[in-house]
Amino acid sequence: MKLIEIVFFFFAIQLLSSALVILFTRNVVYAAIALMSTLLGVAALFVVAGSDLLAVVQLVVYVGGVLILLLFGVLYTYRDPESYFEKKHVLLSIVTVVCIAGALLFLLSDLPFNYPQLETSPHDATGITKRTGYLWITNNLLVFEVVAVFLLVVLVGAGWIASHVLDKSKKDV
Amino acid sequence: MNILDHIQESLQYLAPEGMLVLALLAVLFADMFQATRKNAVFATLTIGCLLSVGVYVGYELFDRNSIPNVEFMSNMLVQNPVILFSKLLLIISGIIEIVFIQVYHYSQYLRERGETYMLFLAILLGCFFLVASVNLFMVFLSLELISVPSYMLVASRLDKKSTEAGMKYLLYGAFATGVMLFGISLIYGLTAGLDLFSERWILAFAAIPVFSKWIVLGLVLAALFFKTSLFPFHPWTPDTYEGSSWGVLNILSTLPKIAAFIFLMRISALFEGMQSYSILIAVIVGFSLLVGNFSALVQQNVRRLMAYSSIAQGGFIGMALLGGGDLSQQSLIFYLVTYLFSVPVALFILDYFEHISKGDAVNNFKGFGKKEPIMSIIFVLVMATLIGLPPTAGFFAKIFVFTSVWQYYETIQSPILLGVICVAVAGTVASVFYYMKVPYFLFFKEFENTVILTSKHKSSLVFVSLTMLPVVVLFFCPDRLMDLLKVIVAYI
Amino acid sequence: MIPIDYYIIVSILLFSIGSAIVFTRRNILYVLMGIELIFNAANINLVAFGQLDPYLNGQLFSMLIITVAAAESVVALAIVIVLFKKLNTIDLNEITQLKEK
Amino acid sequence: MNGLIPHIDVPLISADDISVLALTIFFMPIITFVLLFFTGKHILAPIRSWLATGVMAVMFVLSLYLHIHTEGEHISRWIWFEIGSLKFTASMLVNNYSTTMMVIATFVSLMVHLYSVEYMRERRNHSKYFPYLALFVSSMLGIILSDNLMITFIFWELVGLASFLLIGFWYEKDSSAAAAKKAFLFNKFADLAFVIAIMMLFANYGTAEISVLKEQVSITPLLNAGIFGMPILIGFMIWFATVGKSAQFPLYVWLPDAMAGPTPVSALLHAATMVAAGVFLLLKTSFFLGDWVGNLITIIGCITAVLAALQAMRTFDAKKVLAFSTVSQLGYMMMAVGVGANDAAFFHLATHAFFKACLFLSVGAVIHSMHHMQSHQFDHGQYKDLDTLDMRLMGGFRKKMPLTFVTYLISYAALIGLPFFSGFLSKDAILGALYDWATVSNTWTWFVVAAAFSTVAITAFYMTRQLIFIFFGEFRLLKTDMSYKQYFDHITESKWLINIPLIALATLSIWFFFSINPLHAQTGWWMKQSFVSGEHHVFHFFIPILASVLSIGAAVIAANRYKNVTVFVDRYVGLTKMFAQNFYIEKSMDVLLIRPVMLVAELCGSTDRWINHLIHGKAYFILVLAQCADVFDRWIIDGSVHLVSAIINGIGSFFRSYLKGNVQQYFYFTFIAFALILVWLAWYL
Amino acid sequence: MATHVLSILIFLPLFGLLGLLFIQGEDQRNYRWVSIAVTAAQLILSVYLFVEFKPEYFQFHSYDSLVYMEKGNWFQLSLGNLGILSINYFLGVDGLNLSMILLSSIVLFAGACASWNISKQPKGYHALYLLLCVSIPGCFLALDLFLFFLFFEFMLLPMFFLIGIWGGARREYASMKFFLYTLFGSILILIVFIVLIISTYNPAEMMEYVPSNAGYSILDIQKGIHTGELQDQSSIIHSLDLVQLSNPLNYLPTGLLGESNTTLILGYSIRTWCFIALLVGFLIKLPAFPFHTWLPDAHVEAPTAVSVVLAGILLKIGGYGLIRIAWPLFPHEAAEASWWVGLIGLVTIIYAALVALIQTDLKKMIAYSSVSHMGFVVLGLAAATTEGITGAVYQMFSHGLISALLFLLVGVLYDRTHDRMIPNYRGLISKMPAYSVIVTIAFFASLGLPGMSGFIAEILIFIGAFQSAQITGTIPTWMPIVATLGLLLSAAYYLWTIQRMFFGKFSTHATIDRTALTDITFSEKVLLYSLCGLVILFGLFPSLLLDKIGPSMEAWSSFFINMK
Repeated sequence: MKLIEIVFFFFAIQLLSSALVILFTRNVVYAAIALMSTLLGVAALFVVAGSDLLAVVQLVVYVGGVLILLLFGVLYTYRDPESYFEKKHVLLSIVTVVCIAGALLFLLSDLPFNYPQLETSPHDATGITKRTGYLWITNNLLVFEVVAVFLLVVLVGAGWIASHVLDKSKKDV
Repeated sequence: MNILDHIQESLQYLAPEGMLVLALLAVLFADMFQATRKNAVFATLTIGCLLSVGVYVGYELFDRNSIPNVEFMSNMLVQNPVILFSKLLLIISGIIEIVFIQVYHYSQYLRERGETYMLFLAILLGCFFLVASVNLFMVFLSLELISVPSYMLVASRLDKKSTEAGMKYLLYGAFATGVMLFGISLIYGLTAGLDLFSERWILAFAAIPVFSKWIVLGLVLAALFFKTSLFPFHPWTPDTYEGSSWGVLNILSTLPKIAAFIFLMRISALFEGMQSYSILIAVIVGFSLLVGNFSALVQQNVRRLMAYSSIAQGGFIGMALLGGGDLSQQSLIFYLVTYLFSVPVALFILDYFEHISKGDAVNNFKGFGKKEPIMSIIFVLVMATLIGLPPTAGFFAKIFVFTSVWQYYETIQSPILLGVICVAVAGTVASVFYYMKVPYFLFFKEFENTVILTSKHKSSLVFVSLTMLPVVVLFFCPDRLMDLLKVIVAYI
Repeated sequence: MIPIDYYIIVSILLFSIGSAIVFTRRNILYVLMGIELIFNAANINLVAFGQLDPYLNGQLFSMLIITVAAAESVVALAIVIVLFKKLNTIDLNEITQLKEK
Repeated sequence: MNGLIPHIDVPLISADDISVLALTIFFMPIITFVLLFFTGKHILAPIRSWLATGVMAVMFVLSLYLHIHTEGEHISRWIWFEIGSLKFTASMLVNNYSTTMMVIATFVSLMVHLYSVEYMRERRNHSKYFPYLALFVSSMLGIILSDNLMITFIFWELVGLASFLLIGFWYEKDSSAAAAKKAFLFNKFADLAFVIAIMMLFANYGTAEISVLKEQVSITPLLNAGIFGMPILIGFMIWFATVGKSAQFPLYVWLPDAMAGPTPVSALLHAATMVAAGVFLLLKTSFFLGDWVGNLITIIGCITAVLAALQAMRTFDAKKVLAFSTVSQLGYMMMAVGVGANDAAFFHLATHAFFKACLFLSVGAVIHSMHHMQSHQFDHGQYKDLDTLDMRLMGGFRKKMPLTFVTYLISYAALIGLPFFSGFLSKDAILGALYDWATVSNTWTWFVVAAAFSTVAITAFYMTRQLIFIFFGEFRLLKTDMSYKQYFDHITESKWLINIPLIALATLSIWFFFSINPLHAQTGWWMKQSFVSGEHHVFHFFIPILASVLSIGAAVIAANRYKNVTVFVDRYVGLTKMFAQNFYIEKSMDVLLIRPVMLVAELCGSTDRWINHLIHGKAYFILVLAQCADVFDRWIIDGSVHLVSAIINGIGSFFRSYLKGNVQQYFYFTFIAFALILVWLAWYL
Repeated sequence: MATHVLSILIFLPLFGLLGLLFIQGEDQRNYRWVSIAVTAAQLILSVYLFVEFKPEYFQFHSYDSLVYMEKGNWFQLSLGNLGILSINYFLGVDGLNLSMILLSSIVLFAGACASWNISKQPKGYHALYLLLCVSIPGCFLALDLFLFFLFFEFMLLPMFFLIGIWGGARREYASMKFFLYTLFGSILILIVFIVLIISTYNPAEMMEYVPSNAGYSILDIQKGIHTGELQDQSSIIHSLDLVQLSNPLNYLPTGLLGESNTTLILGYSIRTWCFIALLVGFLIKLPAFPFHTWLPDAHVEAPTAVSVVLAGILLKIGGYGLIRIAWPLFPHEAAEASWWVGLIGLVTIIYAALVALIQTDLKKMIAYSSVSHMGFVVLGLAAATTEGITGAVYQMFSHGLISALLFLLVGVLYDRTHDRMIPNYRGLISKMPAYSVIVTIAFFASLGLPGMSGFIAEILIFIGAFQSAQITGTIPTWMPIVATLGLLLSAAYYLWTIQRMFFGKFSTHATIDRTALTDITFSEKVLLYSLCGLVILFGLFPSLLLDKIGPSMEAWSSFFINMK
């Protein structure tokens, strides 16, 4: 077994087990930490797949942004200690996981995944970063710009919604 | 060709979208510097923009000689008469919605917020992109551009019901997006591309084993089914309808649906003749008809009733996706035209009645027909449109849809299609009952409400009458529109 | 190079665990986490398939997903906070005001 | 086009002078009717009555003129309406036959009009009386003149209408209202046969023109199509139509009840003319009456004659006795028609019209004075319910009203068939015809003859009974109520307006108006007229003798039986009870016909409700939901009652069952449903 | 004007409707004059039509047989492989609908007069009434089935609201029942129309509009279709033009109703099923046993004018539809089913008369009598001989007048006392003599007294039905014989009613306000007497009507005999 495979399996097991922790833990804070672990694992898989830039983006945006947001959410929605804990549905969860995974594995097991074959060898790390940037402002320029508009709208809209929490003058309906 | 030249060349086709973005920014700035928020600056800006976009698109559309069927922006979008026509529909629908919010003073919180118009414009922008997109990048992005502002609009009334509805809508939408993304990732792996409409992609797709081809495609289409509230992605609809304000519902039930159906229509055209695709849609549509019509039948609450009705209507429109031929496309667009005029009127009048009666149960509407005769009669007319009764274009819409399915059934003789037709017929019969339920209460029950009706609603009457007018006029000359559509759909 | 199937298996497992979280956990925050996991499962696939794509569509797409997911989380959190203020709970079992009567 | 219907050429014939005159006579009462009906109360009663009477007098004179000047047949025929190439004609036939009948009808009508002027003067509500009479006369003339069975049917029904209106004239009396309905319905029932006859005529010949049909029948005899062929059945149907109007067994029960109308009406409609219309129609269409139909007519006529006569023996209502007697005499006429003695039948019809009208009017005069007593009593504030028709309360009028007594006596003699009176001649003709018929036919026919002869005796019996009851003895009302004494003492002969018709009609009941030979009519001018196609009967000398002996004998027995009886007990046993109960005909009709119909109607009504329930799918739930006031609300709004909506509800609730508000259940639902669809699809494809 | 007289006739009330919009206020006077003026104008127009109509013998359902024909292409829709759907604005008059137009304008006018006292929301009432005035003549004049169906449905809605809002105590129930029944019927009819449109073609229009057929004659095209030379499915023009549909050559040989289609559903061909669907659809409207139960309820609850229109005209549309559409389009099936149709007619006659016999509600009794009399129409239709069919049309006409009269009379009583129960009245003659006279006339007219229009109709039906065994072979002779019982029964219930309500000593039920029982007013008298006058006029001089309609009906019958 090559080293890269070992690394792959390690991180795969790590991210899956962290994911299972989210599924089974009763404490929402633990879950947030486990989510971080999962996201890290995914980032590692990105590295294994040769996308260093994406791994970095994953760390910055997900771990640095989404996760923090979720933690804020945990804090904001604190009601009492009990509210952090909830009843588990172990059996149901396991059944769900097994069913979905089984079905998908069964359906996709013998598919000829026809991923692009290149004449040249895989990109090196710097090449990918550069090319990513190039592609974003050329071929995928439209996507890039629309995402900008999208984020602007989300920003304004989320502000509108959330501002209600700060608005003391409004009464709860 | 140099990529920069290509981008520069593509920009000319992006003028409508650009104008929308500019309007969005203008509203943003106006909102920032507007102190009172009471006057109609936002609305004026938005409608002005929509009108100018409409004129532009209309000019492009009817100056047909100059329209090429081109893909631009590195094969992200495509420009052709069908898309221009759909954009025209979206603009008309958009104008109706903005006017809807303006006319009715109960939509005050929506009318006076700049954010409403921004989110609305974002949704419209998303719809514009969705109808034109030929690449999964843009499909995904435009769907998000539609969905996320929708979540916010639904939640925007910020009371218990509204936030709950927004939350559910969001969770459901995010889940549907997740399913779609997973499907996209698999499709990408299977076909090595995201450029949905390219010949290369079609060939690659055709090579996938039948056994799983439709599963992945189904996963990809999940978000579109979600947007069009087709079975089994419909459960959000009743709750969202119950929770949000009518002005928002109006946006939700028209713009995204039109865009998503046009896109689905293009997909259908892409897969024309592939029986398996039709069967997938047929099953989805058949169940939608079943669920929508029969659940609506037992509703007491007009909001939920309209929700199920919208599921059923989705089913009826979806029937036009089955064939994939010219007639199907014509009938789909025809149906959408009817739909986009009638649904706002229905929602508007229900909104009006609901506020008079202070309740959204059918029971509360007793005897309004005598107090508000014209409004009620127009409501009956709308309901007739939705049922598909003369003298409204709804009648022809239904006929065309049924004809297209029948025609397709004659070619492939699949029992499933026959089943769909049967369910649709049964559903049409059932729809008479639930659509006529409200008129029944309006006209045949004695007025019980003690509220004195003092609203000055001349403008409302003008709005509903004018919006209903095209539906009635279309009944008398359906061939004009059909002939136009025949020319247009040839470009798909 | 890692065989593509491994990625797919991992992604499928991640997808199913994410789905299970979405389906079974009652707290909205868990559900949001589950959705993030589903997105990540798609990302893994995309990146894996995109390794050899000259136009890097996979990577670009997953970058798009990450951005959009973040935006969605923002909106979700905004609504969650308002919701909590209104209903004093974020347990989905208790948020059942809108339903079939 | 009508390839299968024999196409018979029906030529159109324009009216000649005679026909125009007949038409004029026909239209006169119609104009009178319209005029009087619509002016109503706006003109004074005397003007009204005299106008009607005057018109009638003119009509009588014109009819007489017409009769004298008519020779041969005058047919006129027009198109009534046409459907494309199909023509429906209307036609009129004037010959001696019809003019004779016209003269009789107009004369009796004139007499009745005169009588009515006085009789109705003091009664209320008579603004419609004369118009109704005019309507009746015009319809009667229509029947007489029409040469088309469809047109005949129109007037046939109009006669029924007029009789309904006149019987129900005193609508406030319940018996009157009921009798009017009964008369119309019984006639209507028989008229159904007329309708069927018309259908058959059109299907068989394509026309209903009597003269055309007559030719056709002479070309292709009836029996060509077998004894149950349609032509024979047409005859049967026409006869059955007359069973109602001419009051034959078993439909004659309406006639006694019809006496609830004013007495002049009874005289005109139910004695002289309307009931004769049936016989007259049969005579006109006698060429259809072949084979078994003739025998049937004879037998039914015989039964009618006997039964009605028996009933008359046990009736105390003065007018009903006469009514039964009418029925009985109609039986005679029918028997004559049945045996083919059309001349005899028509003769009897004519004589009967006069003497029966006279009888009615005479009795009517008596009743009129009884009525006076009642209304005097009433004026003095002592209203008592007095049956002015009950013979048991009468008596002794011979001295009070001698003229009436004499006229009654003459017509009485005519009816029971005493020599030197018209009835003797006509009855003799019928009996002779019957005898001839019996000699050539089988043995059972002798029963008919025997019955006919015994009826002669019975007739004499009940008529004598009535004679004694009314005119002899003491005034029996005083035995129960002496308060009438003063009024009875004041009774005098009637006014001359009443007396003139009595005298005229009584005179016409004497033999010499019909035949110089008082014992045999065969040589009389009546029978010599060419219009009746009867062969000359052999004169049987014993028949008039036997008949006279029988009637005189029966009259003597009756006189002895009743001359000293002063108290009558309504107690009958055995056969006589049957007589009094109308032989249970009415009862059996009630049990066998009316009640079942009502029962079936009730059944249909409940079926209707059940159909209602069935179609609404709630037959099953109806017991549970009987209390629900508003079924619809439940049916469609609650959606919980209806069978269909239960199914719909089932589907609906299945698809709504997961929508309990928890969004995760939505996920589950979506995921499972979607997975199932996709997997099924993968499997299916 | 002469070229568009039919359109003017139909759409005249729309101007009245516009006028209504400009009148304000709750004062009913202004509104009712609009209705009366409009219906009077319609009446004048239709009388003009009637007088000007020159009957000639033509083939039934041919363009030659129609006068004042208005035919224009409304729209043509290309439906891909299904061909081109062509809908025409096609109006025309022949003897059949001439009588119906005359009838409907008379009855609508009478109804407008009877709406005199509507005080509840008069504007809405008269607006709906005017809509009815558009759709009823439209329905009778339309010769394109699409147009027909449009007007047919359009009748439903105003009627629904008129019963449902201005009706009696159980109006919701009645209106909903009416609506559901007729909706069910119209769905059946619609299905047949759809089948018709996809399985027929219109050679005349194909010659005119399809460029590739230039130079072909109609016969060429028919030949081409039948030999398979014209195979291009997308250039076949489908239309619902009745004249074209009546030609058996115009059915696509491979279509659903084509000759080579031998598909059997439950043992019957599709043509048979289509015929049955049409039959049931129109029998519901007529109504015939067992589909009649909506009628008594609707009548009892409806306001007077609506009852008048309902009984006077709407029922006739059922019969009209059968005569105009079901029989000519499916003659063979009709001939085969005639025995059963005749039986339905027979049962309807007897059954409804029996049920009428036991009714205690005067209006319900009359409603059932309507059902019974419409049974004669079915019987005459089943006979399909010239006399039978003419009788059927005449019966529709005369029953329209008579039932209008009867319901107006019930309305008179109900207006005064709000009570229609027969046992609650006695001896009305002495209190309301003029009213009683008219009631008696109406009752006798309805029971088929000769001299009134009903008699002509019934006798023609009987004659025709009896002959049919010989000519058309459709119904046996016992049916008309048994049907004569209907005459007896109708006499029975009418006379019984007269006896109970009008004869006897005057007395009323305690709940009835005796002072309200006044005799009819002058204006009522004028209206009622003029209807009586019409009934008698058409009873004495049937040629007034039969001269006009006779040739058409004869053509109808020979058409049927040739086609069956």
